[in-house]
Amino acid sequence: MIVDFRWSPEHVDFRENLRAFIRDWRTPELLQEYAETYGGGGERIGAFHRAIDERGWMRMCWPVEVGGGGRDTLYQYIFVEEMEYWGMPYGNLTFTSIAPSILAFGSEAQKQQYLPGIYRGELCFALGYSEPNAGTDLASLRTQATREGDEWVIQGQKIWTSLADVSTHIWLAVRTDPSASKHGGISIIIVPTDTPGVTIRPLHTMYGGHTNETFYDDVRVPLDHVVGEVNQGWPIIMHALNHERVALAATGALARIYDQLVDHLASEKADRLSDPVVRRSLAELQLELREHRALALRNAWIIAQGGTPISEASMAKISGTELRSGLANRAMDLLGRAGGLSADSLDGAPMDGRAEFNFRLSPIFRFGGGTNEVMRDIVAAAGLGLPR
Amino acid sequence: MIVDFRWSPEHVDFRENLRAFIRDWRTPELLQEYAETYGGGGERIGAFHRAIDERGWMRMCWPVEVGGGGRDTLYQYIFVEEMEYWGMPYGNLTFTSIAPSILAFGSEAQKQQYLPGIYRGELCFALGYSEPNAGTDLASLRTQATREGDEWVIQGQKIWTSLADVSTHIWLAVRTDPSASKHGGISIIIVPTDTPGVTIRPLHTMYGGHTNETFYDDVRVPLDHVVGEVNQGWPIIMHALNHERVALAATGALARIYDQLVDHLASEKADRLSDPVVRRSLAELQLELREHRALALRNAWIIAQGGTPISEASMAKISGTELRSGLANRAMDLLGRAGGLSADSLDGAPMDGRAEFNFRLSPIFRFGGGTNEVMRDIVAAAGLGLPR
Amino acid sequence: MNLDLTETQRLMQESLGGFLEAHVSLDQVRDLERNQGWDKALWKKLAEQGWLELVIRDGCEGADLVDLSLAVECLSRRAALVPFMEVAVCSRVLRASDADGATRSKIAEGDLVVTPALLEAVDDWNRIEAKVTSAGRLSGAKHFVDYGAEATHHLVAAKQDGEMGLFLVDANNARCEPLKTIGRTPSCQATYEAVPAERVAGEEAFIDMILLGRSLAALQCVGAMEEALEKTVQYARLREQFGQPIGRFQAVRHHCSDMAIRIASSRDLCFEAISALQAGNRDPLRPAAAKASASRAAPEVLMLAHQIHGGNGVIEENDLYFFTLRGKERSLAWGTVDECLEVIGERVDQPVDWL
Amino acid sequence: MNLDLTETQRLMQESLGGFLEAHVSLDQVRDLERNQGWDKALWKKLAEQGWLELVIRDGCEGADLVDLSLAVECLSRRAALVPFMEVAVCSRVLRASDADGATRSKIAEGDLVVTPALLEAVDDWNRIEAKVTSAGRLSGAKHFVDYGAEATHHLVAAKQDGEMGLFLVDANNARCEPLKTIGRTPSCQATYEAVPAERVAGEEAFIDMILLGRSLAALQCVGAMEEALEKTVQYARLREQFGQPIGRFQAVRHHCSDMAIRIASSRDLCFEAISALQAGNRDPLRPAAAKASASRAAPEVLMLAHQIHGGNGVIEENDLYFFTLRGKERSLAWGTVDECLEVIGERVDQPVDWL
Repeated sequence: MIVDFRWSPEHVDFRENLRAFIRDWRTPELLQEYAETYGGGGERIGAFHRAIDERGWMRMCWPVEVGGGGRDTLYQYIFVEEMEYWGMPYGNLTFTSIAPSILAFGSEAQKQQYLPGIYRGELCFALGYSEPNAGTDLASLRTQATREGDEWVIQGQKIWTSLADVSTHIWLAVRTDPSASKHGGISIIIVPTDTPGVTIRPLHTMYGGHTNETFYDDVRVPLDHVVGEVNQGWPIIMHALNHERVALAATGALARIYDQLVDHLASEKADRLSDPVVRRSLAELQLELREHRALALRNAWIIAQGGTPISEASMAKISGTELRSGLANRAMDLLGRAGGLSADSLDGAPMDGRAEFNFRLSPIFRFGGGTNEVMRDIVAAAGLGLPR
Repeated sequence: MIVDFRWSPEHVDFRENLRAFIRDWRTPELLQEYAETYGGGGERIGAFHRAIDERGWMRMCWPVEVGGGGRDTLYQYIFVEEMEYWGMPYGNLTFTSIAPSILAFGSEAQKQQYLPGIYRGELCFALGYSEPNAGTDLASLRTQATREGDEWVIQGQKIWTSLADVSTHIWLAVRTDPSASKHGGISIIIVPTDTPGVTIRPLHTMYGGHTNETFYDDVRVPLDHVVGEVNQGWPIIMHALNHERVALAATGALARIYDQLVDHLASEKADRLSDPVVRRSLAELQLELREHRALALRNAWIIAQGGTPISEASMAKISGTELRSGLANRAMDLLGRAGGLSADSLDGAPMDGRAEFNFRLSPIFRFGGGTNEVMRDIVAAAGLGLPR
Repeated sequence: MNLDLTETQRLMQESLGGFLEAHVSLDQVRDLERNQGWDKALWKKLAEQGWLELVIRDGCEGADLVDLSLAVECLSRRAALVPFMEVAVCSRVLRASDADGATRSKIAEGDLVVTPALLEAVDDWNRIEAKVTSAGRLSGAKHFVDYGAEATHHLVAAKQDGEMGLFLVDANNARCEPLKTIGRTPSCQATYEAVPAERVAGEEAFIDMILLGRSLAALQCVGAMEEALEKTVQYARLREQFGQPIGRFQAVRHHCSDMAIRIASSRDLCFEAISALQAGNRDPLRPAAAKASASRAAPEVLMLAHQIHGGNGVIEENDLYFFTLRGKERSLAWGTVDECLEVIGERVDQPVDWL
Repeated sequence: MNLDLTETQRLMQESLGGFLEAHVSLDQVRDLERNQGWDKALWKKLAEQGWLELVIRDGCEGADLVDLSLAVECLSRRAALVPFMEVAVCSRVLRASDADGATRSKIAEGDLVVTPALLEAVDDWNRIEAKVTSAGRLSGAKHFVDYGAEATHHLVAAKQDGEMGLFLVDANNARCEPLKTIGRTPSCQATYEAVPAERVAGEEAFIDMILLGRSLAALQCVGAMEEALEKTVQYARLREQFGQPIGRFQAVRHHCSDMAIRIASSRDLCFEAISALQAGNRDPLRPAAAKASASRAAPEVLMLAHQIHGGNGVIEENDLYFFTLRGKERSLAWGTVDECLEVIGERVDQPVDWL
């Protein structure tokens, strides 16, 4: 087969079906529920998830053995792209990062226990990685799990446990062997959020929603809540983070900002759109999006071929997250002072405030899921072979 | 006195006199001699220098005690700006970097011996700092000077000794105490280039001229050729480099590229100049030049007030040298394919090939005189107080 | 040429900085923002302490604009929620016709709070359709009247007999509908229906107003960037990861250094513009350059501040976001990057006084 | 969709790379450049070894353009001084009317060296004033005919009876005056005075030629960047300062990483454009995007390579400068950043097939 960047007819069909489906479900009520719960979900989102799953789309790329459809992972890439483009809920990190980790590292029992709930949209996982003193230097985490009889007893504190308040579980990174090396004594334990001793405190953010601090005070979970081997949590975290980066690099949300900007200018400000300088600015933004999409697509392609992109995932993550800031910023500029209006302003805002919102939102992607500085170090080491 | 960015009437007068003087001397023959000798000079440049000195301009900012005019150093800033703008020779590093070092660290005898030759344009110094294994890490230099009776005996090798072949002296950094700390055993010795044992080998460059390797084989100079105290050379190098950075940050050469670009478009391509996208690009370049000039002027102002700008000199150096690449590059783009023509092409080249030449020339400024990465570290440490 | 502040100016800067630190609690600003309010108590204190005189007096050695600008910068660095720059811009118009000084007194006492109402069609400062009848009744609508609902008066750009002018209108007569902007500072859309309006100045004053407003808004961006950098450097010194302060990592150092460079050049372009206005130079180039520079630098600098702060920078328990949001808001106000670059672009075939 | 090369293509790439390493001495290229010459010996060897067949054959599985492009990339990475891409672009026009295959044979044997002569007024591909009489005599002047003095024929864009066409002209009949470009590769200004010209194609072929030329020139930029990055990484691993390889410094690592990102995205945009052309898509958007991307990235990437190489990168004893100068030269050829962005800009109100 020769080099060909066109989607296959099957992929195109799938995208069209998905789009038609989204068109039917994308009601203002559902979008509002999504905005209010920040992905946590409610009645409408639950129904939407069930409808997705009825079509087999949540698990279409999972192995047949665990109830999946066994399709190539480009379908999942298309799925995430479309969901992100249209701003629809689809399980997000639970779907893009936790499910692949359970598939790769979970026991048979865990697969049985969690995967159906994930594909039905009933389970939602929050990521319990960072601690006040363990951010970029994640491996210095100190939240501790001690074995007592047939239970793990957890003590400690996490930060940036986003969605914890609306999640069913926390995917918790803990130290299970304090005497081991920094990376060697870490395990992943699944903690139901309703376990006694779990306290969740919201932290309000500049992008309007909130994230959380979570506290673990004598939290007890059964031994079999560990994912994979005890003390072998670090590779699982890296695996999950790598999958998270793939989603962070998604082009859907970015393409939407661009398209909405052009649509707004075309429908509301035809004189601006005919200004050669504005067209030049749009051309630059479109070019940058094309450049980013090339990296995202390459990354997805490698995964679809069974590879594990490391450097490529980092490149796409850097490019997509920095472009989000730049795109939102330039879109605001091109809208003039009205570009600074928030969606909930009087008479609304251009582009439903999408540029303004994304400007406020964009910092988190640049340091979340591994800071872009660490990503660049990864490209240098894993991609180019520079000495560490 | 209130904040006022306007030049005083005296400064304006000086600039106008200088400009009129340059207009008289700026003949194609002189420019050609300058281009051919890369600042080394010949008959015409010699006469030009003498004419400058007759007007007292070479030493107008030097102290009265050493035959200077005692004027504030903004005059020197104006002098360098104009010379760089019109592409005229003025002693360059010998004038901007070595003379201030001799003034600050030289003995009375050295001042008597070298300064008149410098202001008359008779002496030219090459900088002998870098070695094949001591570039950015200059303090690891290994060229050695050993005391034997009333002489220093020098052994070693330098690289990037630009102008050595047309210079009268080399301002040589040598190790005089191998047992001292890395920075503690370095001295500056003035070596006449005609001293036996000095070998100069040209290295041809991508910008058309050449730089040199210089070899020192049993080179003997009298003890009093050391500048300042023995083993106290490091602060002298830093002082000289800081002065070099001020000159590297000069706006004259950059303003010239911009002005020539606009002039070329105005006279040869009126349709391009009326294109809003071209005007926008020019506006961006002009803005970047204004931003850079603000840094360069602030730097010059601090020196004129008797201060020693460290962080400010680095900021201006970074900004000016990176802008040179960017400006040359964008100018070439705006000229279309003809922007890639060299000055000596058939029928000449737009802007006399200045954009094309500066593109080729620009890398050296970004790593020369301290790489911009080191400059940024200096801004972080000296300017912002970040821990080293 | 003089690029240094006078000793008096430095003392003033220090004194105002200290005053604001003592009297502006950022937690209170947070509460005010949530309720879309402004800091009326601070305004009263500024008046009591004589700081509002800066907007009306001629200043020492004729340096009124520079003094004023230093105050604008200080207020911006403290995220103060007061219409100081708006009142300042209007005051320069009003004082020309204030023979007996009554208006100036009221401004200095904090009782006359007047804000500009200029923009109509977004992005075009020249498209003014508000009209004033010969009987002095003004009708029209204005976008982005900052502190419009909080002010006592609006200074409205409108046409009377086809001629541009600035008209003073009692804010009680305007219908103000609040706008929610990224900066979380008060702004509104104001509608005037045949309201009494007093002509106080002509077209020239309107143009001058934009030049000053543009320069001061640029400096507000700079203030936001300066404060963000200071917080970032402080954070990078204290925050440890991998066993050392993150300020030791070259990537962090270089981000900070890049921020410092952008800020230093934008700030000097602001003061270059302001000192030119002070000297009576009405060339629109310098204010446009200052604003283009600061508006372009602000989002980049502020994003770097966030990059170094990580998660700690996006939560409202940290003060960084004030400066991010205000900085971007100011980058759009009084002329965007694009509008200001167009001012430069229109003039590219005129020789530049580089040297 | 398939983003991978076939096994055959990978082998071909490897084999051509090895061939060029064996037969192109960069010292010899240096000498040729100084004398403004071209590598005639290499051209002969390329013909002998069958590599020139890539420009005329249909390729395995119809992948002729991709195969061709891989060869262009290899040649660019070796700074080879041969008109491969120029002949390739012309061949696609000539082979359509080459019923008996005679022309193709001559091309493959290296005897027919044909180069495009398109541009007249710089920056405007559509302003063609060269004319051909009904008797088939061409008059006009062309800028930047690459390898024009070295080629046996020029493929000239000209008008006959007001209709655009491509005309084959014997290079001996053209007056070629050499131009010195930053790339140090041969180029000339060609003048034709009523020279015999054979019409070989119409306007459509002319437009297609620009699309292909643009895509291949973009890939030449990419080749230059790839080689510069490889040299830079190698240098950063070996060069020690402060007691360690400079590749351990975060600033150097991040420069390299930024280079890699720019290259990776530009390269895929090139192959996206080429595979679309292969599939018969004549939309000018993808070639323009590829060229804008590569042309914009090249100077930045190449300057970073120099920044890491320091003084060692600017001397002619080092090979880096080949790629710097060629990279920038190619960024201007076949459409500058500005020209290509304009192609995108003209189409911004058409929906983009993002997803």
